[in-house]
Parts: sequence; structure tokens; C-alpha cells
Amino acid sequence: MTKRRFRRGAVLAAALVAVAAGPALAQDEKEEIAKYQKMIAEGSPAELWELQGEDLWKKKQGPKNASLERCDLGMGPGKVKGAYAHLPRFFKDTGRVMDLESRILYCMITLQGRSEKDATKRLFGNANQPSEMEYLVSYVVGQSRGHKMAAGMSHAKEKDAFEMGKAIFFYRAGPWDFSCASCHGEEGKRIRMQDLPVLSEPPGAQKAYTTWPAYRVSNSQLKTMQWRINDCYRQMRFPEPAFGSDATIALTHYMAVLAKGAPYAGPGTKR
Amino acid sequence: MAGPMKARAKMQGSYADVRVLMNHPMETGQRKGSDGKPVPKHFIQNLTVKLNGKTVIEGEISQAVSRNPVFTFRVGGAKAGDKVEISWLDNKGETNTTETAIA
Amino acid sequence: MNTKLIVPLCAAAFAAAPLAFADPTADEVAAIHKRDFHKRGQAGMDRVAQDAVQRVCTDSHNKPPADLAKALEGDELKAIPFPSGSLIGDWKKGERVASGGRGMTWSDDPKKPSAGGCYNCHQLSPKQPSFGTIGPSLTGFGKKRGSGADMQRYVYGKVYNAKAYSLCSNMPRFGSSGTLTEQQIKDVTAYVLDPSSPVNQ
Amino acid sequence: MDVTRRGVLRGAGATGVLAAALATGLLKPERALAASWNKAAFDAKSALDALKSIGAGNTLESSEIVIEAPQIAENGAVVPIEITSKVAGTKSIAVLIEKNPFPLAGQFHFMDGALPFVKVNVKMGESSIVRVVAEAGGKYYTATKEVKVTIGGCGG
Repeated sequence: MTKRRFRRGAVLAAALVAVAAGPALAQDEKEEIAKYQKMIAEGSPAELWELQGEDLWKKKQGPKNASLERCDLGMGPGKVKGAYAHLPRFFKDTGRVMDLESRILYCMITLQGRSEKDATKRLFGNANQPSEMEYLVSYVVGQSRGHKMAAGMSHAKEKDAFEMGKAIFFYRAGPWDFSCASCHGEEGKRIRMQDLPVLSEPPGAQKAYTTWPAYRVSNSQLKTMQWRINDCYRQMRFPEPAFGSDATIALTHYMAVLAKGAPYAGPGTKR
Repeated sequence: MAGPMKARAKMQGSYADVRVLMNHPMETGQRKGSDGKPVPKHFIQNLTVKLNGKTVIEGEISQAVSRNPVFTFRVGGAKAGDKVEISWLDNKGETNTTETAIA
Repeated sequence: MNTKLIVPLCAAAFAAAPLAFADPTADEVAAIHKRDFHKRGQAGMDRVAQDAVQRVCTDSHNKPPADLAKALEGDELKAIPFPSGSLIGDWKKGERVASGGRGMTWSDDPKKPSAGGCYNCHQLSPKQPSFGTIGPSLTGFGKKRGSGADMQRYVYGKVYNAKAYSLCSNMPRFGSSGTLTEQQIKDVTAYVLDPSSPVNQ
Repeated sequence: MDVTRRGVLRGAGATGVLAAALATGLLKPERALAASWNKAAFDAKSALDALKSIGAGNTLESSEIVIEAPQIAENGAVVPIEITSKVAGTKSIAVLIEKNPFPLAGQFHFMDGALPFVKVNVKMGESSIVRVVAEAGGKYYTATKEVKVTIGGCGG
């Protein structure tokens, strides 16, 4: 994990006051979990997804027999290096704030001439059927490794998305009364053995956001941020958020903006 | 059809650190597929590491190796620029090979 | 590409100034949930609409005004249908309810019983090393507090509807939400209070 | 190529030179596969039977075998294990997960300068003893490490 000095703000200080009240894990137990996480990261097959994704990015497909190489991810057509670090951001051509996944879909439809139905055929892969989206995302995010997170925050719609993302983060609903903050709102908490980053404060958002998308051992697949949000909502007992919807992009944007300045270190590896 | 495979080899003092990533389901035969039927056993059984064409490590493995296997080996008597070739053979007779030069 | 220029300039401004843009209204937030989510499996769209408790807790950032909290807690408490007689079920069955985590998601079969997922947030049996810390440790709960009628009523009620005791608690209302049955809650109560339960060993 | 018989068979099988060898009538496929993968050992349902099948019925405890593994694994589907044998002249290393239905996870043979070291991710159905057996000078040395597999979050 990158050791950085975080800018201390009043908000952060307030968060630090709320120290874990639950039973602390024995120190050696904590170290063993950290060791497990370090060892799975070292032995991660994530790179294979990047390689496969690069092939798919450059593969001519669809009615227009075109590759995605001319896709404009926000830094101009064809520029992939560092592009993910600036997402989500406002795009003039669509008039909305877009995350990586929604932008890739846009490029599949516009550049390759594919139908929305075809482009969204398999947004999440599983052990039996891999997902083109997950490969493509792996490749693109890998091209931002080391780049500092700098999601768009200049356009009015970007500011709106940030504020909406924040409101969605704290919105309690569903049969179990959960919001994102129920699990990711207090320092030092965990579900079972897993530490829960506080995603509404820069340190937690930086740590989590720069290590997603991630190869997830439980799925044997590289999973996207859209998937991460989707599966959180499933476990929150909510209905399903639409892939690439404004709500999911706003939430992503909220976390991306809070992660500002941290160098991107993904794709990561998670349990 | 074999998925991608990738190897990296790097000198670490007196030996080369060889890391290899393989795309393989490593099915145990105990998992049920989306149709509810058990997915048949499908796993890598053999792997071979060669240094400049000469076999230096042979592995026999079972379905207990994790899906998308990643191995690290250490090969002595090597130097930067030497060729490392790694290949596998699974229980269905499928194979894949990759090679890299030691950095 | 002017975007390239704009981003760094504004990023610098952002670092210096606190965030103070117009917050979306509660109606706008409710509307985006209604528009961007869809029913899947047993998870219908009624679930994104907030009830009074959820609305108050969201709006107050889980710090509701004391009088309002008290009034709403009272309403929640009145609505708990306490069964008569002993509230102690079978702690062995309760352990399964506490350990399991299935139920209520869009991928769960609603015909199968749900579990409580207690270990996700609480430490219970000292023999189970995998427990969460969102809620307090309940290890030795019955040993420390006894298992008399009042304590049974408290534990049963808390599991049935945690919001009756602390309005903005993170804990779900397992009875009110239809997650757990009366018998399952009695079994969990036994798991927490029964002197022979591993929780109290 | 100056390699052992086992090397010829395994190397051929794994590299796809197998096809060429078959075409020229050098090998029969069953023989090539059977010779290269110890079926009896991998099919054994107890660690002891698996050890007997690899010829390691008698083992000596050794502190010269180093097993690096987390004591707690958050997911049994991937448990990283790193093994180093400091026993002089180590020719092979076998890894057994004692509580797995088929305990033998792998055996690695080292020759011509390869160091007796391997790092591999294995599956563990439950908490178990990980046993490593190193072969050197016709003897078998062993060491163990316990790995606890925990239940994942959110009912996983």
C-alpha cells in the first residue's frame, strides 16, 4: 500500500475521533490477515485480464468492423494512458458525467456500430462465461497505474454528480434500513474478518478506489466498479441499480473525487 | 482453447525469479454449473520450466491448485537474457506455452 | 483540448476551498433512486421508498432530534408483537440463524428461510474467530445479564426491531421487515441468553 | 537434449512436441500421460496413502523446510503457500493439504540448478494442516503449518 501523507481537514479529524468501539482483533491476527492479503496480491493473475483486454480493445468488431482504439475516454481519441485517473468526468458529446464502463459502452455503440443490446450482453462475467467489459476495463485501468486520481470537478454537472453521489451514499432504505454508510461510515469496523474502508473520507476512499477494479478471488474474475456497486446493493437488500445509470455514476464520482491525489494502484486483488 | 499465459523472469542475485500466470478453470469436478449439473474435472496436471531449452523444473499438480494458477520458481545457473519457457498440460490433453527472456 | 487545462486549474481551487455546492433536495434523491433502480427477484421497488424512520435518520445523519426519536421509538416498540410465555427457543437453531447470511437479496429464493447474519457485525461465541465489529461484542451476554423475563423481552424486542430502542441503529429490524420468524427470533434469543449456549461459555 | 526419461516424457507432453512424438510413433499417449502424473498419489484420500504413493512412507521431521503461509486465510479458494527447502540436495517438494478430500496438491521436481522453492496458490475446503515433504538423498523430510480458513463477509 502506498504510504502517503493525507491532507488533514476538519472532516478527517472528526472521523478520527470516532474510534472503533468493538472488540479489537488480536494484533497477530490482524497481521496474519494483512499477510494473506499481501500474498494473494503478489500471486494475482490480474495481469492476464489486462492482456486479454488489450487484445479486445484492439480487435475490430461490430457492424463498422472497428476497434476501440479511437475511443475518447476524455483525453482525446486514442489516448488511454492516464485516462482512467480522470474519470468519471463530464463529456460534451453526451452531455453527462460518465464513468469508464458507461464510456466504453458508448464507444462500442458509436465506433463499432454495435446495438445497445449487443454491447450490454454480458456486463458481469462469471466462472463459466467471462465478460468483454471486465477485460476491457482491466486493460484501461492498468494504463493509469501510477497516475494520480483526478476525477472531473470543474463542470457544473460534475459538481452536481458529486453532491448527488454523496446523498446516495447516505440514503437509508430497503428492508434492512441500510445505506452505503451503514458499513462504510465508521473507522475501524469490519464485516466478519474484512476491514471496511470509510469511503466518505479521503483516506478510505483513496485506499479503496485506487485498488478497484480488482481480481476477486471469490469470483475468480476481475470485477469492475460497476459490479462492486451492484453487488453492494444486492447485499444491502435493495432492488438492482441499472448499469451505467446516473445514480451509480454519481456514487462512483463521489468516491473518485474523495480519492483525489492518490496514485492509482490497480487492478487490485481482493479476497 | 487456452486463455492467455504470461511469464516474467528476473535475476535476483544468484538466481532468476520466475513467475508465471495461467488462465485455467482448474475445475475440481465438485462444483455445479448454472444448469445445476456438476462441472466435469478440468485441471492442469503437468507443468514444465525450461531454461535455454533444458528442463529444470517439472510439476505434477492436482485440482487443488487455485483457478487461474500463479507459480513462482527460482532457477539457478541463469543469467540475464537467458530464455525461460514454461508449458502446461491438462487432463483433457490441452496445452499452452509461453516464454520470456530473463531481465 | 481545453479539458486538459481546466482540470488541473480547478483541482487546485478545489483543494483549497471547502466543498459547498447545492445539495440535491430529498425529493431529488428519492427520485433518482426510483428512476435508476429496478425490481429484481424478490427485491421490489417498494424497497427504495423510505419509511419515516429511514427518512428521519437519513436527513439527520443518524442524529435525530431527541423528542422526535423518542416518539418514533415508542411507535416502533408498540408495534412489536411480543409472544406470551418464554421467549427462549433452541440455541442450537439460533446458532445457525446467527451464522448464516442468506435471505432477502434479489438472488435469494424467498421461499427458503432467511438467516440473521449476526456474526457479520457481532462477536458471539468466543470459539468463532470470524466475526464483525459494526455492532458490540455479545460474548457472555447472558452470563453477564442473566436470562430473566425482562432480559428475554429486551433481546427478543431488539432483534425484532432494533429501531424501537435506538432509532437510527445500524441494525436491521429483523422481525418488522419479515426477515426472521417469531420462532427464529426466539432461537436467537436463546443463543444469546441460554446458559448452555456457546455464547455464554 | 540431455534430459531424464521423465523429462522427455513430461517435457514432450507439456510443450506440444507430444503431437510430433506421437506422429512418429515414439510414444503412446496413455503411456506419456500415465508416466508423467502420479494418479495413485493424487487419487489417495488420506495424506498417508498419498505419501506412500510418492514413496514417502517414512518421513523425518525437519526444521530446514520453511513454509510461508498465512495462519488465517480469508478465502479457502486461494491460499498462497511459499515453500523453501534448505535440506541439501533436495530433488523434489510435495505439498499436501491434509483435510482436503484428495490431500496431495502437487509435487515439484527440481534439476539442473533449479532451487528447491515454489510458491503456489491452493484451495482448502476447511482449516487444515499443510504438510510439505522434501526428497533428498533418497530420504523424505517433512514440516507442517496450520492454516485456518475463515468464513467470509455478508454470509459468504
